[in-house]
Amino acid sequence: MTDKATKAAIHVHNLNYAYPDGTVALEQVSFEIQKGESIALVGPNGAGKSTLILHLNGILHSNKSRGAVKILGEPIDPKKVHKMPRKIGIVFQDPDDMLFMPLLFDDVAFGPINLGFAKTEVNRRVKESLERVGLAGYETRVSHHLSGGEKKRAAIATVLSMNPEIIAMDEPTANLDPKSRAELIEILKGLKNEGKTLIIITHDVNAIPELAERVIVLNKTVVADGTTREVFADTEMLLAAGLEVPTIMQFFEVLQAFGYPCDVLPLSLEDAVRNLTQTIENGSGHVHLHIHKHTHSEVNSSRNKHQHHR
Amino acid sequence: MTDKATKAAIHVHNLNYAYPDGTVALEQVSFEIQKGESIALVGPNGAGKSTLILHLNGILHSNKSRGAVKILGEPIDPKKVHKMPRKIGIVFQDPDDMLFMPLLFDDVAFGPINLGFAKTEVNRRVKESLERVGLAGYETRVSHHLSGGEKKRAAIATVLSMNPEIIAMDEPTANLDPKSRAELIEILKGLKNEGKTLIIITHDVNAIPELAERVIVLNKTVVADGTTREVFADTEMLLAAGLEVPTIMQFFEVLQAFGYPCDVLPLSLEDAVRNLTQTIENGSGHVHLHIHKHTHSEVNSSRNKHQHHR
Amino acid sequence: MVHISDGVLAEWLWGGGWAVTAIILAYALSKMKTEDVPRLSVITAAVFVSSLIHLSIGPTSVHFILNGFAGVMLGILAYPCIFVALVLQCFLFGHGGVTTIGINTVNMGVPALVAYLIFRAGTGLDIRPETKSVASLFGAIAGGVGVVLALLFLAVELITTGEEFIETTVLVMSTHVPIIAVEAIFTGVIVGFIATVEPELFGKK
Amino acid sequence: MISEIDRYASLSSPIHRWDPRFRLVSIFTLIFSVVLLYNLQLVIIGMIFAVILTCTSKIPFSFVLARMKLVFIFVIPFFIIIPFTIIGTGVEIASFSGITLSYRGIEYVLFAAMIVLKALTAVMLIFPMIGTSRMDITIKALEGLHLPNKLVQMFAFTYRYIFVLDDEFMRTDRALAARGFKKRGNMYTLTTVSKAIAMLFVKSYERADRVFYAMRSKGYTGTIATLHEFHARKQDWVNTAVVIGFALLLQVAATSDTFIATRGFI
Ligand SMILES: Nc1ncnc2c1ncn2[C@@H]1O[C@H](COP(=O)(O)OP(=O)(O)OP(=O)(O)O)[C@@H](O)[C@H]1O
Ligand SMILES: Nc1ncnc2c1ncn2[C@@H]1O[C@H](COP(=O)(O)OP(=O)(O)OP(=O)(O)O)[C@@H](O)[C@H]1O
Ligand SMILES: [Mg+2]
Ligand SMILES: [Mg+2]
Repeated sequence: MTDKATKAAIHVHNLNYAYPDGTVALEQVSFEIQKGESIALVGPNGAGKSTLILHLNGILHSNKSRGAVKILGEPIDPKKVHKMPRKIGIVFQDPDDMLFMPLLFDDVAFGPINLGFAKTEVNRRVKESLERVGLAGYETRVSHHLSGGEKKRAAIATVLSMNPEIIAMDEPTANLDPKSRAELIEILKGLKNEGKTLIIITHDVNAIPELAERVIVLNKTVVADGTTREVFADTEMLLAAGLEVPTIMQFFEVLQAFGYPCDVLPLSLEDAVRNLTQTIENGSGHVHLHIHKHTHSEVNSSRNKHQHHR
Repeated sequence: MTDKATKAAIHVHNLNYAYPDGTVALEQVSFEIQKGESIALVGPNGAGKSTLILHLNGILHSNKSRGAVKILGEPIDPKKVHKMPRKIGIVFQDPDDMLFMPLLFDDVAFGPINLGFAKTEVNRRVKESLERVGLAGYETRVSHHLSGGEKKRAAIATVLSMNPEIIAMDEPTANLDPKSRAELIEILKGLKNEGKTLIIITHDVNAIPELAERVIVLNKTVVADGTTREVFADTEMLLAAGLEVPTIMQFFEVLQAFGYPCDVLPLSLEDAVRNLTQTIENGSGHVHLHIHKHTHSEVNSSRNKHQHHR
Repeated sequence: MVHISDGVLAEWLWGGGWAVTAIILAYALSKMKTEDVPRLSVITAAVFVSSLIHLSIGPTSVHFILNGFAGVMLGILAYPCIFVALVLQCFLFGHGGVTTIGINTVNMGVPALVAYLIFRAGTGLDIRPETKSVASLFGAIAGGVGVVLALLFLAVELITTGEEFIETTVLVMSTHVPIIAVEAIFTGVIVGFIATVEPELFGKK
Repeated sequence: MISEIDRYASLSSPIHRWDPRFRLVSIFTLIFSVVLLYNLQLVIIGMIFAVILTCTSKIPFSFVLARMKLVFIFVIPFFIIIPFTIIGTGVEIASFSGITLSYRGIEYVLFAAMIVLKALTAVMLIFPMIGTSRMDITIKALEGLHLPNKLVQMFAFTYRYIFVLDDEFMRTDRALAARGFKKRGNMYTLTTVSKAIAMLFVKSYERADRVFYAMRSKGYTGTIATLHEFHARKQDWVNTAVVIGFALLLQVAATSDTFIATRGFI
């Protein structure tokens, strides 16, 4: 037990993968994720993010990948993919791919049934998972007819019902309206607080600070790996990888140029409000913004360094 | 000519639509868009946004919709959908639906050929449109081998090649990485500056201020319609419609509570930088942020009013 | 495998196959509206893709044939779909033969039409979530009949070609017995599914 | 993954340069001619010509053989079964529980060989026929040959959407596996896979609607017009004359007494 507890949730070492048509998707990918961590996996379109998470339960594999991925200390056996859902659950990008049963109940029950649970346990899990994502009472709805946001949550429920230790999600907030997005972020935060290990692929940089304490930047290989703050501090690398810094962080850089005293830039809006309150409180209730002789050039260079224009 | 010039680009009056299965998608929708305007069409998942733009060239229609939509002053004749592309081009949400020909060239040439242009003109338009979206030289690529971001831009090129006066786009930035998103926004800005009338469906509230000067909020019917600033000022309505205010605007509301003098809240980051510079310059090089006795309650109420939590 | 390769059958058989196919195809195409083209193509692609799925049952591996299902969903328009699917299967994978495309289309397509008639007679095409079980039942019958008839056609053709094919015919028939059951169950499930989820699809012809 | 027949369409060879309309008609005729032969020697001559055509097209033989492997699986039972009989007479080789298996003789072996060779030749000829231009050009050539427009459009769209749906199904397949599903030979597997395919169909219908909408909004009126034009040159006629001439020659030879037909054994 103590032994297992010390093992990494996910251990990837020198993972390579090329699609059958020759497209190289992953090159020498290595990283380790500890239990209970929540990680954002970011990178440009075509960086291999989706390809990578399909390796985490052995759905994708190749000769070159043998032994390259260990989940909870054990190397993946591609012949035992069907045994993996207890350990790791994957939420695909397009919920339509995950909802293939006539009724939502069947979809959410599908995993537990495959894992061999008794009927009462299956029912319990379905009920609990649907409640978890705010879809209690939707059991007899036709999955296909749910709205975009509901489908997304339903897809998560189909994974929660298997109660895996690790959950990997491919762009969970894509195509959602702001309300559904906010609700989804709450669901993810809840999972994080429960101690699940989370890997979240996302293009939504403004959501990252709320969700993940660590960011892995992938662009065929791992280009950066560190705390959210560390990664967002490296603007040059981010720009090269087609990424961006959260809006609020960019704005506070500008504020600094106006003399706002701030060592650690806030990453999210909530962070910013806290930072502002504290800075002003520490400044005995006052803070001075002013234009000094470098202000304009500092503002310009700060703005320029974040620009993506061709 | 002068007569036509005074006519609205799009005129929708009391449009109703229910899908054959009985789902009511649109109810008494009315609005008018002038030539050269750029409009963001927002609303929660399932609000009927996609349904609405399919009415703008007569693809979707019903008995109840007869005469409800006028494009450039003329009512739509559902029998003449094929004549519409000169007037209005629609970019669908899923680029796979728009790229149905074997080669990218054929897809981009499809519209102009149908419109009856000569071969040299078709070639010229294809070349120009592909350049426009940064895909010059992609003519002989096979659509199903393009990346997500490339497909999205290709879909736009297939519409640009018809050179319509009005362009409607369904979530053009969804699923794009930040760099591609920034590039796409530049493309859209270019179209706007060229004087095209634009309707952009989006869930990406932070992109709206850059793209649109007017916002229409749809939730089966038109819930709000006004300048971007007006619409974003009505937080209550937005919250009820599952929407959100841009991050920067939310943050400046907090700044106000700390005594930042600002009548018009900035909507985008660039806006904010300008606002800050000017305010400080007007304040003779200084601005004071401080905690007054209402600061904390103002900050709290400002934060709360934007919260979506269930 | 219900496809016949080149060089097996007597030429009057595969020649006749082309003739029959040309006639039915011409008729079906005249019934087909241009706006049906995208839908029929996507369905054809779906039939094509699903027939690539193999299930291992005991020692043999079977794959879906789906001619009965195509008939149930498309009626007479199933014929051009099956034709297009067979041509592409032949050209993309080398399944079946080139000269036998005509007769292979007859073998799959005519049973598809019979399957449709059975399904229509049984359900009156009144498909709603409430009538799901009736639809399923007749879907299963139609699916089974689609394969049985296709096999029967094949057997008759092989045996009329020459006595030396009797053993081959017996072998082909016996390996296909599980497919009849699989196809019947499959068509039943899928028809029931569509009746629950999107019953109006049955009316789209 | 669906492999692509036109992977080597970008090579350059006399066959690649041949106008696809002429190429289709010529090689199609040749296939029919070979299949109509009932003499082993002539079939072998036909096969040699097919090999020459394939080599001329520069399509790697490994690629061709990989496809022909599949054909073998289909036709090899004939080769194994036809020479033996359990009903007719012949040299008895085995007898168990009342069933006697007999060997029919060398004629039957040759007959089976002829069938297998014809099938293989036909499939081999598919490569120079359509593997030498991109699939879309081939489909356009069908239009140039005045096939019904609706049919040509069906080929074009079906071909495009095979890849989209194959991708879609692959994703569903992965989603099944990711939730602990393993294909076995049982009823549960069958019904589950059936439901997954049913979903593929339902989604396909919706996609079809959207594609049609997209086409309509790009001015589609029922015919797909493309810019591609074919221009026949002298060389195209020469190639055609050679291949069709050879096909006819085979038929003429078949009527001569030198090549005796073996049309089965009744
Ligand atoms: N089935 C496939 N066959 C061949 N190449 C593929 C396949 N799937 C993906 N690729 C290619 O592999 C690379 C990595 O793709 P992947 O989907 O993992 O990227 P991603 O990081 O998830 O991108 P996105 O942000 O757009 O989802 C891309 O170049 C892509 O085109
Ligand atoms: N083909 C259809 N048949 C029946 N109902 C449909 C169909 N297409 C859409 N609907 C329903 O009509 C309503 C409006 O759908 P629409 O796609 O226009 O919403 P939307 O505003 O574009 O949403 P999203 O932001 O998720 O794209 C929804 O309730 C949807 O479920
Ligand atoms: Mg991805
Ligand atoms: Mg929509």
